[in-house]
Amino acid sequence: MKKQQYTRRELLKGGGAMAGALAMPSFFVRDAWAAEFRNNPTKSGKVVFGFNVPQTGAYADEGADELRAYKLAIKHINGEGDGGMINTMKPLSLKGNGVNGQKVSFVTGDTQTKADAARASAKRMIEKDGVIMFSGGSSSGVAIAVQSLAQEMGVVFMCGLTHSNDTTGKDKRRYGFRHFFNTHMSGAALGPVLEQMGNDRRAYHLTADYTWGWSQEGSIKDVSEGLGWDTVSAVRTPLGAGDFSQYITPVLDSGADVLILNHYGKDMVNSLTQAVQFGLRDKQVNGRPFEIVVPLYSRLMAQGAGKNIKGIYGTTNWNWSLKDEGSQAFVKSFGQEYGFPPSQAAHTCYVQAVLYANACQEVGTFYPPEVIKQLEGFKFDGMGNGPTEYRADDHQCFKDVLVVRGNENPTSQFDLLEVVEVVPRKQVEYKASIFGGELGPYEV
Amino acid sequence: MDAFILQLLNGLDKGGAYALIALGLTLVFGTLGVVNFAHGALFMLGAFCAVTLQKILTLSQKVKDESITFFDAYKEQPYLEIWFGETGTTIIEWSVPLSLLLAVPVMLTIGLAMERGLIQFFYKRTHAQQILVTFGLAIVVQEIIKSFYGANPIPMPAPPLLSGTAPIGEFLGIGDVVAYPWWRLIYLLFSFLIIGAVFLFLKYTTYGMVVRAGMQDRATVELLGINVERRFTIVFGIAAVVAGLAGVMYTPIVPPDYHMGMDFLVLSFVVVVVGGMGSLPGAVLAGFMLGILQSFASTNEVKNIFPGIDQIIIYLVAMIVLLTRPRGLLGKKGMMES
Amino acid sequence: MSDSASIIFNIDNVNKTFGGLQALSNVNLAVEEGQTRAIIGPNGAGKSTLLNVCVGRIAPDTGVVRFRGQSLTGRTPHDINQLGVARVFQTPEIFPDLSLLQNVMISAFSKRDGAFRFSPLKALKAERQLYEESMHYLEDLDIAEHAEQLAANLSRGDKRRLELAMCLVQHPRLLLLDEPTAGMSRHDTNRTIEILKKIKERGMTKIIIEHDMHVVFSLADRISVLAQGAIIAEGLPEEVRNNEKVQEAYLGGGQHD
Amino acid sequence: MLLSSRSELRTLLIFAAVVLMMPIWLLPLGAAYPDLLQKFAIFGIFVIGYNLFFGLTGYLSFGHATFLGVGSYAAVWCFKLLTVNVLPAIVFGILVSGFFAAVIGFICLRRSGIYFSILTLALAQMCYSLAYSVLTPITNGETSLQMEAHDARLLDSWIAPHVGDGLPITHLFGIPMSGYPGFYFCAVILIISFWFSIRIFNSPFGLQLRAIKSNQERMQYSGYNTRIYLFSAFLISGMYAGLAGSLMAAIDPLAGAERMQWTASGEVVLMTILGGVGTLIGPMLGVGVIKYFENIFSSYNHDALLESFSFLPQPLAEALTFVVSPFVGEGWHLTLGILFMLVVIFLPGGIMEGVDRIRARFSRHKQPQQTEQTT
Repeated sequence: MKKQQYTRRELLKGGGAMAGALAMPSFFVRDAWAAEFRNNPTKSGKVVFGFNVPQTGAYADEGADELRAYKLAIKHINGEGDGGMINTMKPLSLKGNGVNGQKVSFVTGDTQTKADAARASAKRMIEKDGVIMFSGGSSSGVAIAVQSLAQEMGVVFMCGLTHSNDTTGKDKRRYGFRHFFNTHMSGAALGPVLEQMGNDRRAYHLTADYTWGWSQEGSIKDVSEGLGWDTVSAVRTPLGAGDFSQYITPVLDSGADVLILNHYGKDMVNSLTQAVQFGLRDKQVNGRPFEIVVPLYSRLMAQGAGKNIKGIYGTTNWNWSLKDEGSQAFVKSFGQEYGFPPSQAAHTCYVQAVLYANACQEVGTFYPPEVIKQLEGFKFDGMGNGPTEYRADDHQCFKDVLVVRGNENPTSQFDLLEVVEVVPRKQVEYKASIFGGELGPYEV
Repeated sequence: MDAFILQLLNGLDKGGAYALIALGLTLVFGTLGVVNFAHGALFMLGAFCAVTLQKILTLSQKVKDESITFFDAYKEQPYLEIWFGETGTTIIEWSVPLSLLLAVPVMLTIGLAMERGLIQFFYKRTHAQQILVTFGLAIVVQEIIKSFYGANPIPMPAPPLLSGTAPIGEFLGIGDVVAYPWWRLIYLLFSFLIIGAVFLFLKYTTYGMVVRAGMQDRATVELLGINVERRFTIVFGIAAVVAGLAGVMYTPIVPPDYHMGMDFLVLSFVVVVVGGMGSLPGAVLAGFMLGILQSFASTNEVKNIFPGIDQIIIYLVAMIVLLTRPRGLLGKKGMMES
Repeated sequence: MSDSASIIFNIDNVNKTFGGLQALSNVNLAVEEGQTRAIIGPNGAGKSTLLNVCVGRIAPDTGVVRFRGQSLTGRTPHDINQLGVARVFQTPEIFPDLSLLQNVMISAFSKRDGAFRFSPLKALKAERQLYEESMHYLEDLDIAEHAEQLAANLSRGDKRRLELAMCLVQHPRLLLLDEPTAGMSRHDTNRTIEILKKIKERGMTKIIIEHDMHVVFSLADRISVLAQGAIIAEGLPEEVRNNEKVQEAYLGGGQHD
Repeated sequence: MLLSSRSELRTLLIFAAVVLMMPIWLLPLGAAYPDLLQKFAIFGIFVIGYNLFFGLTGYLSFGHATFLGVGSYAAVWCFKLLTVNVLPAIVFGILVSGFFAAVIGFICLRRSGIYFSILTLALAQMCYSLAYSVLTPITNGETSLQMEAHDARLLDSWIAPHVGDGLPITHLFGIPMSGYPGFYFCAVILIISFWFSIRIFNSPFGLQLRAIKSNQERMQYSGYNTRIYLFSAFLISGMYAGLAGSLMAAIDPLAGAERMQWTASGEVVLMTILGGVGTLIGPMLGVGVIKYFENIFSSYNHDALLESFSFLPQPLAEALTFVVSPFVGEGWHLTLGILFMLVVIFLPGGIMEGVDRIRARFSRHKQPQQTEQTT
């Protein structure tokens, strides 16, 4: 019983032998194990990216937007269309003829925003469709589950929308990379805005009762209590409660003057709508206006909550109204293709696909350890968030974070959020060691 | 004291919503004996009646935002506002209450069509088959709505006149803390009205009496030469209307999306069964009981003692009720026990 | 009254009310081993209630039901059956989704294995002895040719005979029959009488509730007459036949019908 | 009907052949890759167990996914604490879910009919809610329970410490449980599970369970303590679910709370009814259809469709793609919903009824022939 010493590679071979021993027709084995690394495009003759997004369930619209961005990215990588952010990205290795001389194709799958379904879909892409990289997702639970699969299978995963610290903290993986920001950075970015509200505020948290919610609550508490705020109460609310009124009524009686809604997606839409319905936005407490803060904004939420978001602060990874060259190029090609502006989810997914392709082109191979080493510590600009770095220690991207506010006077149906402040990267950076976790090996 | 009043009000408010959703289900499930997994879909369709009306009323003239060149961005002004000014604005603002008028005929048609087209063939089938067919129907309806309106929630504001809060504390002279949204109070009142109307209909009209008799002993009523089947069709239609109206009124509370029916499905079955199969008063009682208990279980004071109690309270109560009262709160013997 | 040593089943002072209605009032009954006791009475006299009390389906308000000296009060139906009491119901209670043979075998299993036996790996077809015994009873009751058919497809009369077979295969010490020939043709009724007579020869105790006087007088050793929840007469068939109270009760009952 | 043991053996052999050959005959359907094959086998085990309870006794449990989830959690904890060999984990998973089944069964079987269903649903939802939030220290909540590099793995570290900085992988005495070996392992267990279910179907115990479904009261008056029978069946099917859950963890060491949600319980109900309640093979057909839809239908996007119709002339291919695309990809739910309705309307007995009808039609022309189609 000395099986623990097996490395993955040996086991893969063993698996091949095992399959052979069971009289498997050889063609099953060849693709999976004969290659030097899984799904080697040079051997299979095709470069396939897998886009694993929610297509059913509450985040289906967000998933659809991510998919649009991916399709656009593939076009641009292959040299079709107007090139989008490939024209603005610096440094750039891509030549507009695919990656390493091969055109890129893609497959899609449905995560259903469930860990099991997302892993099943990712496995299908890896085992059946032979993807060399996969990307996507709309929640941290899914991202973390799928990221560990990426490590096990030795296929790079470029995270889509995931905001929990754990993705690049406790649960970080060598084969996973996150462009999106996290709760810690949201908290840090909101600091100045909270400070403007005064330094003797009393905050009341409503927190989604799962890992992301707790992590968001903790990050905001760190900042607000650092400002001298008092945390009146932090109440955990169940996922998908629908009606949050039973958690909002106690706020009225608590003496708090700031409500922080650590909710995402549909929960956010509902709790914000209901908080406004209970008159909290127009309330005066201790002679000051009651404030509601939504640490993480998304377009899905802004649309769903309608007029209720007016004047409400939060953070976002990116917004289409940014005027820098990269953002403009992206909004232009996305807008011309689909007739409306991209969401932040679309932006992050587009960037992730391009970044991966660029890294492969730079090192001239798809061999994951080489590609990973290229991405680690990669510094780039012209992708919409100013100078950006993929930190080697935890695979977290560091870039400017946007503080936004629900627009009081929108000029169009898309003009939902106004950028209040671009918080510079320095202010949101932190030491990788504070969240622990281990990246794991390059070779698996 | 303030906190207590607020939670009690909230519990009643939630209870009203639960009772109203369970009411339609108990007509179909508790009395016709059809396990209707598409009941949530009816609730959702009601809400989307409101969405549709809002979309129609806010058909807009689009003024292009010239500053944006990559795609067409518009500032929208509804035609109603352009044509009728203030009056038009008011009509748009009142679109949710107006949708009630639309929802009645639409939901009645849907309910009747569903019963005649599908459900009537399943009265004698097993519960398993009823579940499969109605669940399939619910998915199909959901997906159709999704393909029209997307998966995102759609904001449906209450009329401005009714969207503030009622200063109940001031009415009672106990300070200004206790305030409750007008719309939620209206919802509570509305649920009382609907529940009352259904009760009166079943209790005091001959039509209702025949239906009740038919539920208890169909064969005998049929022997009297009464067409029970047609009455059951009507009951189904009423259930659909009740579910639909509940859906319309719920839109300002929770912005509707295509999945909202599924979210309520389990809860509504629990309410009906806890109330006792075949008992309308039972369903209403269970709705209010669960609403109030859930509201109080969600307060910090309780949660600090029993962490997570708010997430399981409904199921915990359901379990205790069913174990201590074999047929729910007010259930009748022999209903759906085999 | 006979010697108490041979009394196998007795009902002592049983009362039962349903929402103010006195269904059984102070009923006393004692049945000797091997005896066939008929209980007759007009509709609504409480006959079925009495039978339900006997098998534990209904708990009496007061009084005791004893079988071989053991109180049946508070015992579950399966427990009472395991003591040796089997019952044929007024509306046939069979397993409609199973074949006739399976219906009978199920009863046979319970006789052999008790109230619970976990035998998931044993093949049914390996139970030769039970199979043959069950077939034997199906043959006895003239329904063997349907042995592989679903019980649901039987005529009402055949269902009753199936139920009887299910009870007989258990060799009960006491058999309770609730109108065993209701709905049967004259020919089938006679056949059933024959079968029941044959059982009698084997010494099985029976309590029969019956409307059909032909059946009652063919089978009964003693007859008890129930009217309005009370026993109004008891005795040998001829005694009961000539009892004025009985005639009055029947005539009275008849008028109300 | 009493099956002779020869036909039992034949059924089993055909079943085994069909299951083991899945990598070949599912190839043209695009479903022959390890993960989906593993899922077919594992959910096959799950529904076999579910069908043993629901199919035989008629008690509709709406909480069976709890046992699946509990089995997974138990197995992953076994990997974390003891060893990454899957055998102890599977045993542990079965035992723990058996314990849960015993407790839940004891409570819920006090009621029957719809009251039983709602009780199981209530208990299952409580387990799910708690696992997702309050019990996060045990379940790791939203982000799923996974193995970690610094796990104790007492038995492993005692015998032979893990070297390298990667995570160890689950194995059966050195055979890794990912990929095809994992599938064959699950397939063998599926075949054993199927054999056990045939035996139960054809045993006195199985007959007694069916009799309870048919007429529980008669069972009681015939001297049976029906509640113990129901309890045993519930326990067995809970342990089957635990087996399936621990196998899920064995091939993919991760356990999430979503596995326990009511929708997951609903899925197994739907699979069983769709395939054919109370039939031996039917529920597994249900698994095949639903899992195939979930994994393959959902993967067809516009381009993939166009490619698969590429053998047709271009305009025709485009027209066909236009017609078909609402029903695949993000529309796979719609197709599934339509399928549910069509099957139950036209084949009340589920897919199995359709198979039987076809078989009956063929056998009119020629000698009856065992043409079991399984997944």
